[in-house]
Amino acid sequence: MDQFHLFPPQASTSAQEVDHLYFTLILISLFFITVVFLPILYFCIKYRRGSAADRSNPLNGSNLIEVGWTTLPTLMGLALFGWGAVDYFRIERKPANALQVQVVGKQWMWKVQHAEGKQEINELHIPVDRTIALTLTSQDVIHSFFVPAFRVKQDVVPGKYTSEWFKPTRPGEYHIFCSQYCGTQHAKMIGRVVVMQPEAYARWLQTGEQTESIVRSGERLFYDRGCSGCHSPNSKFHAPLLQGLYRKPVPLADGTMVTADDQYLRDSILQPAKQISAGYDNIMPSFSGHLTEEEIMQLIAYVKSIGREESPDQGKP
Amino acid sequence: MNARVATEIDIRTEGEFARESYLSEHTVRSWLLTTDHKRIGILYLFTILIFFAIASVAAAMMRIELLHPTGGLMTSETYNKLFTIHGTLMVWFFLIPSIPAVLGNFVLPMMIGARDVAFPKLNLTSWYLFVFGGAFATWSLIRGGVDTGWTFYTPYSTTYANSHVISMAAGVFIAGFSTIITGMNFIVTTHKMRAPGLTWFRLPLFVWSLYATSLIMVLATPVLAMTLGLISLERIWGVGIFDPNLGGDPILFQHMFWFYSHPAVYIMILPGMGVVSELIPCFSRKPIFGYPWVGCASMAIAILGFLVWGHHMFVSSQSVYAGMIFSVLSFLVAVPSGVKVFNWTATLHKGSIHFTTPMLYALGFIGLFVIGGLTGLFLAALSVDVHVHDTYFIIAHFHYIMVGGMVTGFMGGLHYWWPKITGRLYPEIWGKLAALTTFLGFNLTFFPLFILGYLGQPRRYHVYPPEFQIFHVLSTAGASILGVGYVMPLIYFIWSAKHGRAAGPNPWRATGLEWQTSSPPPKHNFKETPVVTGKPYDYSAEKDVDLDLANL
Amino acid sequence: MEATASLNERTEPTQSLVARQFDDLEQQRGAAELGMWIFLATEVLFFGGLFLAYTVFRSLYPRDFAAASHHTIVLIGGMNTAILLFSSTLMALAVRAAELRNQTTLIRLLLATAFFGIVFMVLKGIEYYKDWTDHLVPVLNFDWHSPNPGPAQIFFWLYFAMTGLHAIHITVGIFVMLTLALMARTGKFTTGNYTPIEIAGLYWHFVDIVWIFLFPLLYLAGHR
Amino acid sequence: METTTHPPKTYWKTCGALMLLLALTWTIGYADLGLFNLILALVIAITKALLVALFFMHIKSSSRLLRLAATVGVIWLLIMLSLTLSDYFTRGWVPLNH
Repeated sequence: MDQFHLFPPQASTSAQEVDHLYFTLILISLFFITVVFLPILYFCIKYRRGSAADRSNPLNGSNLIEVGWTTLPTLMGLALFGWGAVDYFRIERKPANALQVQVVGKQWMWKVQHAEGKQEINELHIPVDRTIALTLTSQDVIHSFFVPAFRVKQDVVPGKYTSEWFKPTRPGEYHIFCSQYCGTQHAKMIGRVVVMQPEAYARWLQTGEQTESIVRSGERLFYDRGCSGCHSPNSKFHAPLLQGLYRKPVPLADGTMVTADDQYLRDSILQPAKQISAGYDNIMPSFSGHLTEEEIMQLIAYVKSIGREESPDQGKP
Repeated sequence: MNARVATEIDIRTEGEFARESYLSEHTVRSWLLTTDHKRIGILYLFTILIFFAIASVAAAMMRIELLHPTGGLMTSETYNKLFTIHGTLMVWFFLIPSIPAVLGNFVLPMMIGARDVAFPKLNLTSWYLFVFGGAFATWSLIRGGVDTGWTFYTPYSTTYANSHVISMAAGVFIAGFSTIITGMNFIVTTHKMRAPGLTWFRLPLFVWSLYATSLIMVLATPVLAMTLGLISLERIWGVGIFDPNLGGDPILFQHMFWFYSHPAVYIMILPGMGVVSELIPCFSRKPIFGYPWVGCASMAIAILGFLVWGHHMFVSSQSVYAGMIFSVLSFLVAVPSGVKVFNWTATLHKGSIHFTTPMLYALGFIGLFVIGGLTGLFLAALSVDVHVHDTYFIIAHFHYIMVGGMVTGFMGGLHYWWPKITGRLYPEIWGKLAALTTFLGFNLTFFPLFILGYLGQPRRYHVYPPEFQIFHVLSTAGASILGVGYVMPLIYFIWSAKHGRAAGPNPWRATGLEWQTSSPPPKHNFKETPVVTGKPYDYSAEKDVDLDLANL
Repeated sequence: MEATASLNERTEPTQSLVARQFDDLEQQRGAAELGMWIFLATEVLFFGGLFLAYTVFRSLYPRDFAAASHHTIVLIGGMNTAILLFSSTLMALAVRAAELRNQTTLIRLLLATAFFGIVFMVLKGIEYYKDWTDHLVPVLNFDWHSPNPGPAQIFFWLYFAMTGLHAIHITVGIFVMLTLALMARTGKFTTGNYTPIEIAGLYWHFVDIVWIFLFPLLYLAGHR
Repeated sequence: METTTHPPKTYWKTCGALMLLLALTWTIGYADLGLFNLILALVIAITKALLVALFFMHIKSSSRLLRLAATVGVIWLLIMLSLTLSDYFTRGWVPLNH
């Protein structure tokens, strides 16, 4: 019982937004509690059995009153919905220029890899005042990456990429919880976010054994696992070239279009038959089971890096 | 309700009551083969109490474990099994059958002046299915328990869980059919068997709420059955419809599960609202304010309740736009609940309020339900839900609705109809004491959890950061008081069933048809089918009656 | 509802057919009919879970579903549709025969309905056997010549789940028809209370309707 | 409750219409009409189901209550399908936050 708090620390930009709505909701609740509990209390005292209160001409209903107390809460609800929805939309949209961090959840730990290649487990070191974007996936069951101090939470679903972003505003250490029940040691799937001053963060990146960047690892895999054998200009197989592909629309064999986002790239590696690019044959083998989630993320980071030279955050070793 | 009953029932002697009462036969056979809705209600009462007891013990053990941040009393596996037992048994084997199958079965046919439900044999079948399902659930506990949580989320439940998921799912599956049969029976009974003159807008509001509940039971439960069936087959064969490695989709499970389970929480509150709508007018000696609005609000809740399930999935990777649709509908479903609360409050105005035990429970219901309902708005608001989803805030919210609402409503209803069920009065002073204890204990147990949830404490954690401890300690303290509040009625009810004062046909001087027959009622409820000529809750003739409860 | 009659006041000859909780035959029949329709609504949602899964996966994997559907046997599926539609017609006539208190016709039509149900099941069995020899049964012997067999396996899983659940309903229906035919020999349904025949008919028609949707969704999805 | 006897002619006509529709849907199944394959197949299936419900199950001459009971399950199925699909079809619509 060392630190007693009624509210969690407010350590990100969205924390403020969420708290504003939260406090407004508390005020609205207090309002409704007042308009319900005070009359109940008053009536209970005044009209208790045997009291001398005037009970003549009681009202047994009034459509005007009913319409009133139906409409008012409805309007209030719609306003609250709008407020919550606007904030939610901001929380759910991926930021374009952010520090990318890859997170893989598994029973029962968080495996984190920074763009620079540095890996950590159950810890996330990040600089203050920078937008951080997490790409999350799970190796087994559904987890949920929850940082109360940032007021953000996102389920981490096997088989797909979800994303979560935040912009920390205060250096310090905060809890990471897994909030989606994931099995026996669910309660132990916890960690900490360490928000650091930019200089401290830069120093931290240099500590420990030096690793290659995520893009570099991906590039190595691209050649080692034979991807380059087909996906290169001078290959004897007819396979799509990946340069400049990321975030571009791709026409598919069945006439539809998809955007080449992370999920598309992932599916193309693991379930190549699902979406065949127009003009190509269904010849690519599935790499399902042959790559770890981390390796897939590295490969995608590489494909992204050759797809978006203009982005300053990507591909910097 | 103004009902003329041809036979003078009040002049019969005690002995005559006993002879023709539905309780007069005593053989085991007469109970196990009964098709009398009143006896089936009592069979249900005993059965759900057993499950309530098991699930409560699980809750108590969890609360003790949570006294200390590092636990230490049990392994994480045991804890996970305990919250699964608590959740599954409380939801499917206590809350869902509580008011509908016990009180509903007992009073619904009497309230509409019928001799029985439309399908008495099916009614008995539903109880046997319930027991059979309960046996499966218990069997999975004896063999070592289930650790998936009551939500059975995939792919944990289908691929990774190392426990007896299938027998538990089978138990819930079977119990689901008992729910469907009950719902079907109530709908047909309400449509086809009302006494002459008893039009829809003369029905007691409890009947309205049971009708709305039955609608949910009938339309939602089959989807749960199919979902659980798919989970079980998935566990056996691993075809992969919920397994992303095989092309399946775990989110599809969540849609199917919540399509049932969100409406199901209205199964767990609507009947409670119905009971309160009976109690408030009776003990204010005044017709309910805005009768048609309260009745239609039940239907609105039942229908809108089907359109909001996605608010359990705001952070599940569901589409943002779908999230918005579900959010706005969730705000709308709060409105009819609010309308009910306002009407109950307005009913008190210029009433003559008797603070009997049922009335204390009814007032407690309003208080706790208002808090539970308002915190529901926090969860409907998208951005706030992202933060509080899967934390203790949710735990606190739904316990305010389900325990503060439904269990309080159940206790209120049980006290109210106890004289009708047994023909005896319970000791009023003890009743009031228990009601107050429950109310205080409940708030102490669950209010701190709102704060704890906003601080970020995730649910289903048996160990937690030390700064959360104070709230857990408060909660455990409250739970022990709450426990006392539930044990007291158990004792005095049992005592009063034998030694309580004879109640007479209508101790509350209430207007419902169920009070127009003797207590306990005769086998076929009424000597002669009553004819209804007026509006419900017409207390004008009995406005100044003094129920003289101090002597009871 | 002008039901004021008390228990002992019943005098009409049909009273022995009325259960104690009802006032008259009319009320009893109305209750049974409504109850059956509500039961059918629950059936719609019970099957609905599978239809939802089918819709979602078909929208996720349209190509795989079309390819997989190509391996179903349309001839059997289509013949079975015709058989069920025809047996439904016979069932409707059976209800009419009961209404007209025509005992012999009723028994014949019930038996004919059951007979076509059995034919349906036999054809279904042949089809399942063919599916087995073609290695289309998920888990047990599924063999799909594609690097990514998951979606096709899901299709066949749903195919077996949906047709299997439907077949269970047909089987129940056959037993119901046979039982009713047996009971009809005592003249039970031709003395005025033909409600059991009527609600059994509703059941049989419902099972028919389910198949009406299964046929295009499972068999015709890939045959262009 | 109605107790009118339905003439067998209605039943045989319905049966004929059903068989015709079956032949139609079967034929269309082999033509390549793109998305219209699915749409037509469903339209025909719904028509057939309606015929069975209206004439064999006597919904045409039933009380309002029974008609309501007959439609409510279908309406609820449509609720389940449409709201679930509203999730699946709108995923990935969210633009980047610049």
